[in-house]
Amino acid sequence: MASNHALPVDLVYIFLVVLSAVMTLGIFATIAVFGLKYRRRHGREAHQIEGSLILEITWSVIPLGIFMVLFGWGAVIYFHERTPPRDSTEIYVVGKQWMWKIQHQEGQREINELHIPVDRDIKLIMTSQDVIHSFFIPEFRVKQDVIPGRYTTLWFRATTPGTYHLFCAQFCGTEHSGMIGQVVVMNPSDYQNWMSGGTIVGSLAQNGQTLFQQLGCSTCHRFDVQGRGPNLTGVFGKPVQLQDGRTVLADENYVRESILIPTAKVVSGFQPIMPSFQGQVSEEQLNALVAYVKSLSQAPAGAAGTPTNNPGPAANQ
Amino acid sequence: MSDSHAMETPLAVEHEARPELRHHFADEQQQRNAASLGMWWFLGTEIMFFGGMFCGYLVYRRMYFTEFAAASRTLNLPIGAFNTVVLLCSSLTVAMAVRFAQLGNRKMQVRMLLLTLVFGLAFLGIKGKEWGDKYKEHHIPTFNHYNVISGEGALTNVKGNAELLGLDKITDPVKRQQREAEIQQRTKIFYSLYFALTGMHAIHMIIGVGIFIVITWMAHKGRFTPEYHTPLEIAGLYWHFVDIVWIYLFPLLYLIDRRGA
Amino acid sequence: MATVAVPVEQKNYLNAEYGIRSWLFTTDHKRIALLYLVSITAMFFVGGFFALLIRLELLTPAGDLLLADTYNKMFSMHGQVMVFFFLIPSIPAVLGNFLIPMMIGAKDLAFPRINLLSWYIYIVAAGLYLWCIFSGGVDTGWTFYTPYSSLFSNTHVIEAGLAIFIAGFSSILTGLNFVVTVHRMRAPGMTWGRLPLFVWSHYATSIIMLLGTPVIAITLVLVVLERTLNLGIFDPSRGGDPVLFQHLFWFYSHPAVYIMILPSMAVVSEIIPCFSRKRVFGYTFVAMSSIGIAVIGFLVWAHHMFVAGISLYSALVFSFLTFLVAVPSAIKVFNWTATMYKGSLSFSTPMLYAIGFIGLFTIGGLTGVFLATLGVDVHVHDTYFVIAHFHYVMVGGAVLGFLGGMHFWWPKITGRLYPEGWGRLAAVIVFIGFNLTFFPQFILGYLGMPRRYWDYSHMPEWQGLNVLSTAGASILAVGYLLPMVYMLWSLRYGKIAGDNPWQATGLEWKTPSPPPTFNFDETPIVTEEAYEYDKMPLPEEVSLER
Amino acid sequence: MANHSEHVASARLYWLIWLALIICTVLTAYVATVDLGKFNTVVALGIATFKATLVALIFMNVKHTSEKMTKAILISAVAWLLLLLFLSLADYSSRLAG
Ligand code: HEA
Ligand code: HEA
Ligand code: HEC
Ligand code: CUA
Ligand SMILES: [Cu+2]
Repeated sequence: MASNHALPVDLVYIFLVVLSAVMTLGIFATIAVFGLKYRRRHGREAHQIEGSLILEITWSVIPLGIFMVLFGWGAVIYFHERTPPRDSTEIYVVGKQWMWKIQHQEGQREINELHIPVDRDIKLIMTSQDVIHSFFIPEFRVKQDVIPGRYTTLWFRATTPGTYHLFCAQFCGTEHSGMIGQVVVMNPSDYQNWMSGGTIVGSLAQNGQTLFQQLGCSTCHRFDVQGRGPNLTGVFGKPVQLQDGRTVLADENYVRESILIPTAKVVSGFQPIMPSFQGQVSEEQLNALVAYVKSLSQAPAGAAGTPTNNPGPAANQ
Repeated sequence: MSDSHAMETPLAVEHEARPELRHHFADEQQQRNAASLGMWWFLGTEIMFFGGMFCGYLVYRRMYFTEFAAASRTLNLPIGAFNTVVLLCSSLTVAMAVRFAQLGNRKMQVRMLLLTLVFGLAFLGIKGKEWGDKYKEHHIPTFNHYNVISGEGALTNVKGNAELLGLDKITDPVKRQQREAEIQQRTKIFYSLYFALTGMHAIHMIIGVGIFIVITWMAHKGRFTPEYHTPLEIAGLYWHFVDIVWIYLFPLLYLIDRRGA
Repeated sequence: MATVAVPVEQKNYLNAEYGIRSWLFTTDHKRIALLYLVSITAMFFVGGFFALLIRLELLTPAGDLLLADTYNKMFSMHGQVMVFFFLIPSIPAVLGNFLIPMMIGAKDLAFPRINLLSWYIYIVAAGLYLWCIFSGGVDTGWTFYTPYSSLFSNTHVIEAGLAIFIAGFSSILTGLNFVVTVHRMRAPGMTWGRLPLFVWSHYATSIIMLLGTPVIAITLVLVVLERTLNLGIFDPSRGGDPVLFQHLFWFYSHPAVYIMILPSMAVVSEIIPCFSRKRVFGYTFVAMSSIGIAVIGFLVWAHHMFVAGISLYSALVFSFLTFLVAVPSAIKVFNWTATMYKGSLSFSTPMLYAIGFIGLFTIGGLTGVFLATLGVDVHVHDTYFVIAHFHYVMVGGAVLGFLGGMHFWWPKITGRLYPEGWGRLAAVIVFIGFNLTFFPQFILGYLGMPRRYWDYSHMPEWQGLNVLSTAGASILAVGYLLPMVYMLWSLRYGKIAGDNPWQATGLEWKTPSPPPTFNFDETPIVTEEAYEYDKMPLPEEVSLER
Repeated sequence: MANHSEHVASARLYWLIWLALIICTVLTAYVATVDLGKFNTVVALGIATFKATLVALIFMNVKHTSEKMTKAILISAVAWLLLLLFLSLADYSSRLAG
């Protein structure tokens, strides 16, 4: 059971499965028995029966009773799911085509990853920048649509450390099925480390990210659509449409060239205003930048085991 | 269902004397009842058709009452009320036309129908003028020049609106700008619904006028008798229904809050 | 006509007139039914083609067969075609159109010309939709959720929306015709208590069509206006609420699922007594449960929105009401089963479909109960669990009912019998293929596979179940193509059916097969209750040859 | 088959109804300018409903029609509309946070 909601939901579920199995098999069996017993053989005559009020009442009232039990049971769980405890840790979530941007109270930001401590009540405060998305963690048995123009909330308490899938469950356009990520549930000490940046220092992409801020790249390349430069998330590894009609693949060289000779290949829909960084960055730094740009595209692909950990500059919302 | 009116031939030979009776009906009573029942069910459908929009309207009116009220005040009340009267007159003439058909008075029937057409067209003309005014006031959300903050169509041009919207109390220019942006957006919802509702109503009116042109022509040809005037009757039901829709639209759109006007 | 010597070949609605014009300008409800049959079958194959592409794409975890955008269009158009252009008109416009006047002893529907008009409206709508498909398609999902559909999608939402808007009018006019016909055109002695359950069910369906359809029509118009004229009604950037769209959409679309299932229940309520040689157990309850479903069905729409951001209390109320609507369905299932008790059962093709219907609808309905249970729905909403649920009710339920009905009345419609052996084989293939396709999806859903996913390469463990599903879909395709083939074949080579091959009750069986243009030479006078099978002789045992 | 059951209303009645409708229109426009607090909306809708009822009952002949179905249809359609309005508005008024 990965979260506090999982057990209650699974219990009703199991009850429902058993109930349905009994009902379905019961009906199948009845039909089968009738089929064998009352087969038309040797011109067998049917035995007319009009109906029976008592039976009708029985088979309306009993299902109704079962349904009321189910209603109550489900309602209690739902009520619990929708009333977050008062002192939960609040985390902000912004959905956007096609990524999840997460902002922790302490200032950490992540994309498509959510790091949380085990055994603490977490309340997500969610909104969307564009269309409706839905924040779905199957193992936690929780889901909530994320709606532009207002906040919706979701709460849970993770009970087992580990890495869990995070999906977008509401259809939101082309990359709907790519709007996925992971929820990392950590022991309190690991979580402390993570919070203080312990686990992320030193990674190349991480350095690149720092550079990205220091060199001012982030002033133009923002993680929304308002920047003067293109949003670099998801650019790497995909074809890029250029101003002059050509399409090129955004590989390492392309990124490198973009930084050193920006005017060589101008992205369609943008002005060639990006300054050249030729001579201002060392090779090492370039590598870091490229790794960082690369990581921006790998984040969604961060399958279990390859933590990319890029609390990228997210969500100015 | 009444009598078991057996037919000797499957084809409508015996009906030739009564061309309006369609072959598959047993008699005229059955046919007439079927037609009016059909029209009533259709009107039931129409209620739900407008109902969808009413639902949206009520939701937003509740949500953004002040903005809706302020925008409502920019609608031309005297003209709106006058138009309501025009439409009510047309309902009277339709009812009268049916009555004259029942009495077998062809001349008055046609006159009443012509009057109905005049009122119907007058309504549409006046509505058109109102829409034109909205265009001049830059109140149509479709166009980029949409503006309810400044210029000819500023909401504050209407007495009491500044207080209603709370603009009079905001001194901080930044805050004021924010509030204005909010008003600009929310009133767009009002006007969107205004045009959707009145537009859909106008389309119904236009269809109604089309139907009544045919009906008038039929009346002129003497097609309707005291025994048989079903087309006129069911066209009348439609017309009255469209009238009723307006009876609700008028207070909902024009009279949200006219206190102290 | 009775006095004239019987001509060599009896005149019937099929050979009364010839030529394409005699079909395109016909006002005969039976011919219009056939026009509908051809058109919805075509649309079914269009939708089925998309389904096959969906299943092929999901064979492997990676998105390798189609582009993401193409996949999104595939399921959107699959859903829209299947729901609006196949299933909603399927049984009502074909079997309902053909049978209702005959069952109540009328010469035609109340408004034959409106009936033809509704077919033309359908054709215009379907044409527009096909045009939408060929000009690039639409990718909003069948649900058109705003603001994606109104502001973000750059596909042909307007055409699709208008096509469905227009198709709505076809549906409204059909419903209108049925209601008025049932009220006004019944033969003498055909009281409400004697109406066949088929008619009762269609009456309930028609009420939903009349009072529900206009709401989705206007809602889609509002979306189109938002796209074209920039009117902002659901636009969150103007303070609009996109969830309002969902309210209005489901106000129709939930009752619409009963538009799809009630006619199938209608068919099953005819088949079961016939092949059990028994009166329907609890006639009144079965009849009234149809009305109950139609009315309560309008009160439950927001169960599609439990996690969409509606208020907590609304969710509770709607969940409660949803459970209520399951009761009348339960009543039906139990009564059908009880009808078989002490009957004289034979398992001809229609009966196989009817029994398949009961089984699969029960599974589909019971999983609907899972979804109505709030805590569970939060988890399985928008996963393959929902996909499996509604395919069980719509394909396992509604489509099986349609196939069963087509077989049952095929002799009446065409005057010829379909080959019984092939019929039973196809029914079994459909049953197996269906379960193989959709049962694994329940498991996938509970494991968390979201619907509308083009690519699940991060969850490769889901592949096994998806492969099963795709395999099942191919079997299912065979199961659908078979009846197509042998029914066409039977048009020419099938055995002559005779007026009443099943020895069924009901006025439609009292007229020749195929029926004459005006159904009855003389308006029948009804003196019996429906389903007086004790008064009917047993039919000849159908041989399995051919 | 002649249509004896059909009700022919008197012309005077029609004129009276018309007059009532006009008066109501003027009244509703006037009342809107008076401050009744919350009741402005109630009054406006009340008058509208009264007018609609008049049109339906007299002009559309619902009052005298021999056809029982007419009333049933009208009532069910209005009931359905109220159901749509009530259940969806109930969602909005019970949402806790905007
Ligand atoms: C023919 C179509 C059809 C039918 C008949 C039904 C029938 C039912 N449906 Fe289904 N449903 C759909 C088509 C249909 N549905 C579709 C298309 C969707 C998804 C739309 C989308 O999102 O794209 C959907 C989605 C859907 C949801 C939303 C899921 C989600 O998105 O999260 C819910 C939730 O409550 C639901 C519930 C039900 C219920 C309670 C019934 C009931 O009417 C079922 C009643 C029947 C039975 C219960 C079985 C018989 C009874 C017995 C044998 C009695 C014994 C039982 C007991 C004692 C328990 N359905
Ligand atoms: C009446 C309704 C209906 C019917 C009959 C079907 C039938 C089928 N559906 Fe349907 N389905 C829906 C209604 C229906 N569906 C809806 C509403 C959705 C939701 C859409 C959305 O999310 O918006 C959906 C979604 C949906 C999905 C989920 C897609 C996703 O979320 O990503 C899947 C996946 O397996 C699927 C599969 C199938 C299959 C295998 C069949 C099979 O039963 C079909 C079998 C039929 C055939 C295989 C046809 C045979 C024909 C040929 C072989 C000829 C080939 C064609 C040519 C030569 C032109 N459907
Ligand atoms: C003055 C604003 C500005 C700054 C500062 C800037 N860029 Fe850019 N960048 C742009 C614009 C505009 C484009 C698109 C036009 C073009 O291709 O030249 C672009 C394009 C790019 C691309 C190609 C993007 C694509 O979508 O294919 C990359 C990679 C890139 N920049 C990286 C960087 C890096 C790394 C830095 C910092 C070291 C940086 N940029 C600083 C404005 C800027
Ligand atoms: Cu975001 Cu799907
Ligand atoms: Cu539903």
